[in-house]
Amino acid sequence: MINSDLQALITTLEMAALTTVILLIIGTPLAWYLAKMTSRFKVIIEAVVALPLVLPPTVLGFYLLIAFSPEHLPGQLWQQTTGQQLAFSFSAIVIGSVLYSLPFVVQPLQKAFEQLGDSLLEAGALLGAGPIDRFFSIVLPLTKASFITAASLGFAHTVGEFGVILMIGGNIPGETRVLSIALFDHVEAFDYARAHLLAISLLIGSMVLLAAIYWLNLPKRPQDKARMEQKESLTYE
Amino acid sequence: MINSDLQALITTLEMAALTTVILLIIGTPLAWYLAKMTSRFKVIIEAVVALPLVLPPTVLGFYLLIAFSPEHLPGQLWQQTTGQQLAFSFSAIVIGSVLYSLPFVVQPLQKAFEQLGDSLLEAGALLGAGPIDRFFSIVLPLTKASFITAASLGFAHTVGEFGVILMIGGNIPGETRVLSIALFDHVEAFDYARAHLLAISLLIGSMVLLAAIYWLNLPKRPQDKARMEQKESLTYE
Amino acid sequence: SKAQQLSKGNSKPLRIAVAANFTPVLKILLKDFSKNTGIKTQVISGASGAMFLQIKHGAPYDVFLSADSRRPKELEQADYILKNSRKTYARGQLALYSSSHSMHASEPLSLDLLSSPPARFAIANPDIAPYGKAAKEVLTHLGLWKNYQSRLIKGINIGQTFAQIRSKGVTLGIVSNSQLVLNNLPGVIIPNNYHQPIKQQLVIIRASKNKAAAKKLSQFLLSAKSQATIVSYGYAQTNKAKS
Amino acid sequence: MSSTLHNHAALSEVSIDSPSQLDIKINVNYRQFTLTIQLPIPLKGITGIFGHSASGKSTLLRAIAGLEQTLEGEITLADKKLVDTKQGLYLKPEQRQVGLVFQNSRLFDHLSVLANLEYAVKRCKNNKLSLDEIIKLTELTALLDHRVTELSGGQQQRAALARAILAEPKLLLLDEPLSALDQHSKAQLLKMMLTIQKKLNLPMLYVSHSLDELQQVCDTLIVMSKGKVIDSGNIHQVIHRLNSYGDADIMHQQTSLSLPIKQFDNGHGLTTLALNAKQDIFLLANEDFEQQTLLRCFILASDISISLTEASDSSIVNHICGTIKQISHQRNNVLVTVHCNSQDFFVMISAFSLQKLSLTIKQQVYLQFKAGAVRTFIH
Amino acid sequence: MSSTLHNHAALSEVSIDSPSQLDIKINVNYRQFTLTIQLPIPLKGITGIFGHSASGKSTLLRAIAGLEQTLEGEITLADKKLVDTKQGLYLKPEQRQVGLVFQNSRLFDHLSVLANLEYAVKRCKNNKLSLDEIIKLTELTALLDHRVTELSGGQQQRAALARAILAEPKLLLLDEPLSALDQHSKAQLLKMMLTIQKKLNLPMLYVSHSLDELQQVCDTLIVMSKGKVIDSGNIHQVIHRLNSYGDADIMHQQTSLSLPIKQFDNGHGLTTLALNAKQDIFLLANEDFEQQTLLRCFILASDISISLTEASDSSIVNHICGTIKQISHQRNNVLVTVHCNSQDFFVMISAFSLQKLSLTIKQQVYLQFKAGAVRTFIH
Ligand SMILES: Nc1ncnc2c1ncn2[C@@H]1O[C@H](COP(=O)(O)OP(=O)(O)OP(=O)(O)O)[C@@H](O)[C@H]1O
Ligand SMILES: Nc1ncnc2c1ncn2[C@@H]1O[C@H](COP(=O)(O)OP(=O)(O)OP(=O)(O)O)[C@@H](O)[C@H]1O
Ligand SMILES: [Mg+2]
Ligand SMILES: [Mg+2]
Repeated sequence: MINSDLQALITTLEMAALTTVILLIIGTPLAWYLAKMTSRFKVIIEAVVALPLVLPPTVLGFYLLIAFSPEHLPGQLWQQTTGQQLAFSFSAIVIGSVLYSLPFVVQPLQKAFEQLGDSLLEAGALLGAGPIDRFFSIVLPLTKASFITAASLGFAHTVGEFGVILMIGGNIPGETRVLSIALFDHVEAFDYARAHLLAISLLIGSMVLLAAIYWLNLPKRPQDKARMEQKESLTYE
Repeated sequence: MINSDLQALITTLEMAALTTVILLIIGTPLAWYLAKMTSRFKVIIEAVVALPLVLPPTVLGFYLLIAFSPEHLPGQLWQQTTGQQLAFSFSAIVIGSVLYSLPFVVQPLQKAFEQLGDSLLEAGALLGAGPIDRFFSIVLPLTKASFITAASLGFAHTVGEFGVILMIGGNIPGETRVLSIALFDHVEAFDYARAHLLAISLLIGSMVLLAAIYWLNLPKRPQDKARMEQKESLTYE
Repeated sequence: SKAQQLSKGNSKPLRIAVAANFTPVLKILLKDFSKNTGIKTQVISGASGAMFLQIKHGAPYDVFLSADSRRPKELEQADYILKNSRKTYARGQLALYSSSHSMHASEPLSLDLLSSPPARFAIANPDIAPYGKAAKEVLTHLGLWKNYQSRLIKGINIGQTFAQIRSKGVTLGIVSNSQLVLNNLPGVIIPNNYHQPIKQQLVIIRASKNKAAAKKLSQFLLSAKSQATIVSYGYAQTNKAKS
Repeated sequence: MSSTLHNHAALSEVSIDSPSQLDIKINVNYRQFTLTIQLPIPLKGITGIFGHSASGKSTLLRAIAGLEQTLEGEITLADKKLVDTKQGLYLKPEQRQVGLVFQNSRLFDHLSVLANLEYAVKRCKNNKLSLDEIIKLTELTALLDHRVTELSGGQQQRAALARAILAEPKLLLLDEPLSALDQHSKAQLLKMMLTIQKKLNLPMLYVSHSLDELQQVCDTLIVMSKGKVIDSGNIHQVIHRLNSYGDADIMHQQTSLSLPIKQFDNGHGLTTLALNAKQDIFLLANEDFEQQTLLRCFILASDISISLTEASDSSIVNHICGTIKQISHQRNNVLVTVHCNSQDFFVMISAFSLQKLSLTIKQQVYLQFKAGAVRTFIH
Repeated sequence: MSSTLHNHAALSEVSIDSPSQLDIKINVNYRQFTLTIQLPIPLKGITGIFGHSASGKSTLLRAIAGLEQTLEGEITLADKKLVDTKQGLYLKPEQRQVGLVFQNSRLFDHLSVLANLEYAVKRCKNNKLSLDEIIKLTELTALLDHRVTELSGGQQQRAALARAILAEPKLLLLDEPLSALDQHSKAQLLKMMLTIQKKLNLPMLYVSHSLDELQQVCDTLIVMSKGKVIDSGNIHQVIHRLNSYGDADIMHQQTSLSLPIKQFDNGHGLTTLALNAKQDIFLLANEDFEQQTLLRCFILASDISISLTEASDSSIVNHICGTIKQISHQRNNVLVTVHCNSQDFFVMISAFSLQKLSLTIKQQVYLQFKAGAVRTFIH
């Protein structure tokens, strides 16, 4: 039994990690594009990206399930390409999570890019740095904190996701049964002791993980700290 | 029948609006504090704020339900103060939503505040602006986009919220029955026609709302636009 | 004072918490009930498990129609219900449902299909849903459980299982017969003796301020006419014997 | 205007122990730099701060403004304690009524030029200045609805200066506020600063790398080096002491003077200044002089030549008689200090000329310099 | 070094139609400002850009660098088209190999000083310069591991300059790169820029408000006003034309010269420059002159006096004979142009002296100026 929770944990971590990586890969250029574009389509794209927020996850899951089934185009294409059924597979819950968590990654990054301003990018370009180079040497370090926020929001939201994954994943142990579902099952099955235990482990685990992430993001050099403390006393009452 | 969906819509809007207002009121100082503090407790507070992300909503709802019931301290205090039971009330779903959506408001604001830098705040202080004044005259306009992001993430996430509200609200029409639950009910009741209709209305409504919000946030003056287009062509490939 | 209670009941509708799978049938029945008694009702549909928890934490429901008998029993033991109010109002009937099988297919759908297990097979979660538990018993009875165990798509409740099959993400599974009847879909009824009966029980909540109306509803649902309606919507015959 | 200048010159001489002063006793420590200042600064007129790059000028201003929280010590502004770290007193910048024009202008990006100025006006308590007038003086009229990111470097500095002045602080700190401006705009704005200084009786601390600028507007000069004050006091005296440091790299050696105007126009387009009872100095008349009684001017040491007799057929109009007080060799140059009644003049000649004229101490000589060599930068 | 100066001076004279030039034909339109430039700029040595604040200097540099996308027209850099809006050609800034030192330094906040410099080195293709050497020349050694926010204004400018040079572009644009520096650092860095200019054969466009600076390092000067080029060409010629605009506000009128060194030390600490076959000019010797054959210097018009006879008992060492070519009145001043063989000298005297000496055109006079009046700012 405890074994099955462990399996769910592993599935969860795999799913969340993969989802986060995909989210960053997709979300970064999307956020950049949204931050820099000014056409009137911008608002429409922004709204579409934000949509998963508004739909209840089970409903989103229902529509995704329809789309993923072999009867419909996305599911069909997947099956033709990979030879595997998409619905109720590990891939399905990853894709579902990506769609569901996309706004959590795109929006913080977009705002960070918007706030960044041009002057340092111009300076970089004049030192011969092309757009990709500028991204990694200037944008990324300057918006590191927002990337960490985006990644941790995306990761955490995926770990906590339940409705979508349950609908399109089908609770298959070792493949699509994740921690949040296991936890729900324990509660529903009156197994409160295990539910509490799992919830507390999840809480502590996540806290440690989040704290570690945020700690990594703290300034490191002592004088940085001194400066930040200065800052604080000026700007915070 | 359609009437009941309308009622759910009204409840949803009331809840989401109230929640968003409360989130901004609580979230702004919290985000400011987190952005400016450097003590090692920072990471712990950050992790606590981020926790609602990690717990599956139904599980969070389960624990909130226990806390809000008249048998436990928070519920007891509430009942003593207001004379009303907390669990299954409109107040309960607002409180639940606030807790659940807090990270979506705090994190974007915090990053925006961190990226803001000190130099303009120093300039403001030397023109005689106190901390509150500086906040409204400098910080707020410069981070307006992030406030809009925070508010729309908070609002949308509250509209889409399901698990927590279902658990602590109890799906009582006119009081705690919100759109997401109504939609779920339609799916559960095999009333797919109505589910689709409601989902599509929700989608279109949210898109219009989100688009309106983002549109408000676009630069207005023509020369701003010109500058931004310039920007784009430099920085975006 | 009874009249007073009644009139009070009229101003505040009777709140009925009902397991989602029974909601459509209940709504049909309630039309008659309200016409006959003038009692206004409010239907709150949801998962039995969640409602059970909510009742334990003070949910303002008057009647609870569970999808199982276990939760009503627990509520009874914990003294949350009106004494002797626990009644079986319906018995679940399982059916094999295939969403890929056309209604006009030459070969009719039959339980024989089960002997060659498909890659994926949907049932409700046996650990938490009564229909799931019964579905597991059916497979065990047929000696197929071991074969199926690794192929199962487990829904959170029978509603989700039905949705999963209907969306054709998975094409075969065991659902509630009433779902097929309500949606006018073909399926194969699974004999009731393949599993323990799925007793769906109702209870009247002790904290209810509307007990008189609640009792009336209980009586109404257990009446022969209502029971016949329930059966016509795909539930099994109730033995005259009480739970 | 003349009276202002007069007052300042007069007051700055006695202000060292007047009560209205800025008292600084502070320490600021950075990794590789320590600022240690113990100095009373008179709150009269404009006080210049001069020094090499990285000598700590900006750090000093930031400390006074309340932006250096790491400092230790005391700062008292006109009897009001701003900081006393021993007693745990630390006034916030917004409570100090100290204005600061930063080295980089720090305008608010999100506001137009006008809104930037109004930001200051709204938070100003007395409003003695008229917004329109300052806008006109800083030549910002055409730019009011521009975003600040659209301004040229010089325009940004003018807007920042206008904004700081409009806040009407009790003390205005200026960190190279005119570095991005051309000669002409610089002169205009310095004039404006003098007018406003007088109008509001607003003391200013003015950091600049240009001694010319400082000489023209400051009453007191503070010279900093490596985080310390190495000289301070009356501007003319400090400049004359700087002459002898022999470091021609940091400044042009010069004679710095404030002299009463005796006659605005001698009929030949020259203004006459009274050097002393017997001797006059002539310079090119400028209509701005008309309203003044005292003129601040300087004569570069390299602009003065020494002659043993009084030449008559040259275009040179100033011929002053004096005795050599000191001769100091600096590379191939010689700095000769010539005493004319009570005033020292500094003359830079080549070692070659020294030899040729065989000048010695106590010898009587004629100083010659052109009317154009008596420089005023702003009037 | 001497040969550099010599070459530049020589080449800049003929470079107008040499193929290696920067060809600019552009229009940039803002709401209240239009930049219209049609100009070939020789890619030799350092070209100065001089003009009032807001005359469009920064806009021109930004256009060349590729940061003004709203521009129309063509820019060709040494036969390579950078922009041709008619043909839809627009090279990105990073493809132009053009460096720019911004008016505000724009260092990368997230990197240390060293990492800022390395940023440029990593992206540089030829690496002819040694990082260590540039660090030493810009005196950044002690600051390498500082964050750029900890630097003083002058330190930031030095770091920005070092970074831009280390990128070794094909053309370096400098927008008031030394405005926050003191006299001494300024001279040091200008010297460095000349050395590097020669070493890399790297042409530079140099924007400054200080004509002194420009006179010392530029071969060609461009004068801008209100978005247009109002004069351009050989630096000495442009400066002499500027003298006659009569706008003493923008500059000190002066005679600008590049003269061969005849004798480094005449035995009396004076260096002799050959003005022409018959006449010499003396100035104070400086050890830096020793390595040079040609010296760039200027003499302020106010530093020269006119005498009808050659004085002998004065400390003044330069006495040049010439004839008056032009007399122009400017307020109470008179600008007298005196022709001495092939060289014009500009002399500012008072109207009073003009009258007293009753000077007329074609009259023969003696110009007198001190050795110290022959100014070199960097050597
Ligand atoms: N926050 C800081 N941390 C470390 N060192 C600092 C910090 N701020 C300033 N310094 C150092 O203190 C010294 C003085 O700096 P300051 O800015 O006061 O110089 P400045 O006199 O204004 O020079 P400039 O004329 O170049 O602006 C410099 O060496 C600088 O590197
Ligand atoms: N993006 C812009 N939008 C509108 N006007 C602009 C913009 N950029 C510059 N200008 C205007 O163009 C003119 C020239 O600006 P520019 O920065 O080129 O001047 P400059 O010669 O560099 O001046 P300074 O010496 O003060 O830096 C100014 O009047 C400025 O307000
Ligand atoms: Mg400074
Ligand atoms: Mg400029």
